[in-house]
Amino acid sequence: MTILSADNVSYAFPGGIPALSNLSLSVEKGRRLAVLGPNGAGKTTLFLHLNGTLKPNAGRVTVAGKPGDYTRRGLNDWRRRVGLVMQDADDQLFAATVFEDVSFGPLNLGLSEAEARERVEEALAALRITDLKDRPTHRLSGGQKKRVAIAGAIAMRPEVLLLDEPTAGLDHPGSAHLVALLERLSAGGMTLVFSTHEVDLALRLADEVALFSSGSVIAHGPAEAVLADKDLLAAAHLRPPLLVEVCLKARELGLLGSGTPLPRDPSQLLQLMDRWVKERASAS
Amino acid sequence: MTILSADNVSYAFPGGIPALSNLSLSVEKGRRLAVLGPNGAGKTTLFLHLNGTLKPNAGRVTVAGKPGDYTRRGLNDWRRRVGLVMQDADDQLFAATVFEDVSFGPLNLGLSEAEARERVEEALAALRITDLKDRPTHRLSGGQKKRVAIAGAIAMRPEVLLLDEPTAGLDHPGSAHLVALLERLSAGGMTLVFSTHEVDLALRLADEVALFSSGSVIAHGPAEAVLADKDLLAAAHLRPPLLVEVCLKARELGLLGSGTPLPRDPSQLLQLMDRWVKERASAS
Amino acid sequence: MSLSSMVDRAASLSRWRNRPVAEKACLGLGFLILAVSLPPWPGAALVGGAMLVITFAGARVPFRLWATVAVLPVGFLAAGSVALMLQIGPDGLAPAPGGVAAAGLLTLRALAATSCLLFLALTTPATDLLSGLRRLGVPVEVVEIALLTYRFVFLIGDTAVAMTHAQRARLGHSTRRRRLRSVGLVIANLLPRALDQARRMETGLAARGWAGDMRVLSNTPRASPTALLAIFTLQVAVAAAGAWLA
Amino acid sequence: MHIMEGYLPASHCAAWYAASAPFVVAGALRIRKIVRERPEARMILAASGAFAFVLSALKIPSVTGSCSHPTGTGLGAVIFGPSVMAVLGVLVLLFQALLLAHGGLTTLGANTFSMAVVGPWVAYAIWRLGRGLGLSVALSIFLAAALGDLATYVFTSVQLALAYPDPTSGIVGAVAKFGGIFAVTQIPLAIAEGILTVVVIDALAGKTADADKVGVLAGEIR
Repeated sequence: MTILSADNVSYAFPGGIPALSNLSLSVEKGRRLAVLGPNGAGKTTLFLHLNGTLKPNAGRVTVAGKPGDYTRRGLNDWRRRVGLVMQDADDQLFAATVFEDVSFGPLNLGLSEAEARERVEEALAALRITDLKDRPTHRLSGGQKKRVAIAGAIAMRPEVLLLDEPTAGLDHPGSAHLVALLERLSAGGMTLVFSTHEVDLALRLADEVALFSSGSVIAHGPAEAVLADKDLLAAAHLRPPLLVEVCLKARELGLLGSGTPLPRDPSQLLQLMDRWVKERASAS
Repeated sequence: MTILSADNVSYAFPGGIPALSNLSLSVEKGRRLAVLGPNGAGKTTLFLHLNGTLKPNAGRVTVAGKPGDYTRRGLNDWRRRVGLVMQDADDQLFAATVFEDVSFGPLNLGLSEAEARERVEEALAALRITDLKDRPTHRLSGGQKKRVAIAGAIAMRPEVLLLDEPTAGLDHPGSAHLVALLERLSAGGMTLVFSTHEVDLALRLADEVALFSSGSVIAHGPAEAVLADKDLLAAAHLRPPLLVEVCLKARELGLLGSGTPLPRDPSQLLQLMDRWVKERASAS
Repeated sequence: MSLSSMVDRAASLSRWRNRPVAEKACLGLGFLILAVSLPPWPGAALVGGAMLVITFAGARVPFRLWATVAVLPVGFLAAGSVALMLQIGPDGLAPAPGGVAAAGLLTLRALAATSCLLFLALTTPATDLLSGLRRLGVPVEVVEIALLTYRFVFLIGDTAVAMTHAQRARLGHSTRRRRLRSVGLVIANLLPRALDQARRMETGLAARGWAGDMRVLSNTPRASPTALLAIFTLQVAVAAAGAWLA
Repeated sequence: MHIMEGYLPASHCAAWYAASAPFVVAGALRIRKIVRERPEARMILAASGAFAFVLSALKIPSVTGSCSHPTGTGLGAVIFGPSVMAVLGVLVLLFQALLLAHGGLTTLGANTFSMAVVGPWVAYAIWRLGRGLGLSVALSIFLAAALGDLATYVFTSVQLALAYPDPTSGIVGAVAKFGGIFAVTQIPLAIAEGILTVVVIDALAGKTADADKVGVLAGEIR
């Protein structure tokens, strides 16, 4: 089922600077879609369309098959279903403590204090940051802030979570932590759409990849197919992930059968290498 | 020749939060040193010590063998020799246009207008951004801002350039551009010290790597040796670069002789893979 | 993108961007002074006409852009004119005798003056004008603070926009009460961010040898005496015509 | 609401420039002194000016449902003090004229007097008075911001009335007319700004461990 889609959306900023041009993209329920492209290609602008913050100049956005409703009620419903986590966590933490901050969305939904409290506890538990709940937001590390920002979105129980550059600025432990978290959310049924310029992240986490270049989606398909297509990636000013490059080379050299699925993370590649050697040894 | 060194430096922020503890590090002229560690380990604080902005609570910093001089004159001289490019270019660009901004450093050196103008032209040419010179600084892309910030530092003709997380926030074309630029500067004799949490960048660009963990340098040596030491990297909350992992695995499997230098970038790895297959074919 | 960055962008992309600031300032400010000091009819009308020709035929400012920016002052004008057309007499509010004419003349002068302001705003980046203040004897410290303020406006403005988007995403603007509270939270979060930004800028500039002066090399061309003379002549002609025809 | 470009006759423009000059010059001298002592204060003042500009560009809903922009005079006066606020206020008004066509250059003097002098001083006086009388911080802030905002608009009406007196009832009648158009509609907005400022100060206090954040911030500038 298509839960969110943009149909031939065009948008220019006031003053006529084009940002999106005739963009189409659809998201199926329960999938993990990476929107992959260089900086400045319009990924953030797309996300602001997908939650109704910006309204297209032409084309339309649909939510669960219905055209987006830009009335106040419509937007409330829209944003309850589609959560957004922005790139810079500092831009979305407002309250003094973690607990207060996460309660911002639930209280805005008009929930009672008891219900809101329950939502907050649940979101903090899902992100495994219950121990941070009384901490002042400005004393958190970058990775912690990111998790609090996600908790703030999750506490509204959205069906789709949009994440703009979720690993930007995070170091290795921070992003590994985040990836594991997003995998858990996805396993719980959440639809994930995230933007990134990191091909490795897309390979690691996405089922589907939409390639974004100067305001349009130039390709959309299964992650393995899109990320293995050098020409397509080059058109979006990207290069294939090293993992994929190594495997493509291995295929070319006959080390790897062409049907074998591509590895998603380094440890899978290392296991594959063991197999190459074993298979060759038994073959010779 | 040691151009810059920190000897047993300790520093705590006002309020007593420790940042550096008994840190020692030395930089040889003409080298490219990566200071590698997770976020929040104190890399930025170290850099602010290396250019005299912060003064150690204990220990000392030396410049070209002499103890750092924190008088006004001493600091002027220090900063003329040691340039700093901060992580966020927006923290360093203040003037209305690129040309004006780059001229700030040279004029602070007390150069005449004609000399300063020459320095600016030279720095813009070195960074290949002469065409940006009349552009307003706040209308540049992230990658362009970074280059202007570097031009502003280069225009002072420093002997050492410190770069804090130079590729943070840049996408693939942006960081490829930057790496090429830093290689050119290094070829011209500039000593480079850069901090990063990206092991791939360190592998790609550094001669030497200093591993940084909770305010101290826990290892410092040739890039190939440090980046191939899984245990050391794990102690600094990092994982080996994929390139290195693949090669170590290849050594373990006998695909690669233990004396072969590690590849520095993906294309070198792919060439190596060709060789494995050829060598094995000729061996069998 | 807000109106402020739209005007700023238009100014930096203007065809007259690289014209000497002194020329543009003499043109815009000179006519502005004429607009308020000449009798509105026909003086201000002549000034407005001359300014519009220079704006559209000379500097080729796009009309749509000009009109978008002009909407705000026109709103003020409409409200203000109502007051002139009414009078408070013994019987309360009544149409003022000659009120329509008075409002008409005022409208003429205000529009002429606004066209001068828009000419400057849409052809000359604010930083160029601010740098020019130095030559007029404004203390260096104040000009520098003004230039830095301009730089920070865009950084802090972007942050405010991002924060507002984040709040909308969490329904922070769903009722008036929540909206007022949300705006308050944005402001409260913006101030420490702004001060932080200031501290980081200070470190960044110190690393570039900043010792208290903020000198930079200017790359803008000097005004040509011929152009200045031509501008002056035109203004004298308009002033003479305005005074003579009145 | 700022008085638009060209709305005042030349003599009034000059008079208001002259009237605001002492306040602005005093503020500028003070800033000069601060900057001489601590060059880095420039950055903080500039960031504060930018903050004031951005703040005045935000839209707030009023009690009646219409929308307007906060003046920020109350908040600015309490945080930065009225004398520094005079200079920051001129900068904000200058940028508003050049970037938004909001206000104008000939009317800069008049707008400075109402928005960067009268508003902040009224707000500051009420804030000090309120604290002196032992009112709570929240109530003092509310009154300072709401009345500072309202004072700005009443004064703007006076400025307009002086330029365009009513043909029959003179200046007093004109004040009533312009006040009816610009100041009365401002009452709900002034209340909204008062509430907003309380929210801001409250949230600012929660942002640090220091009990008296207002004092801390003031220390940055003064």
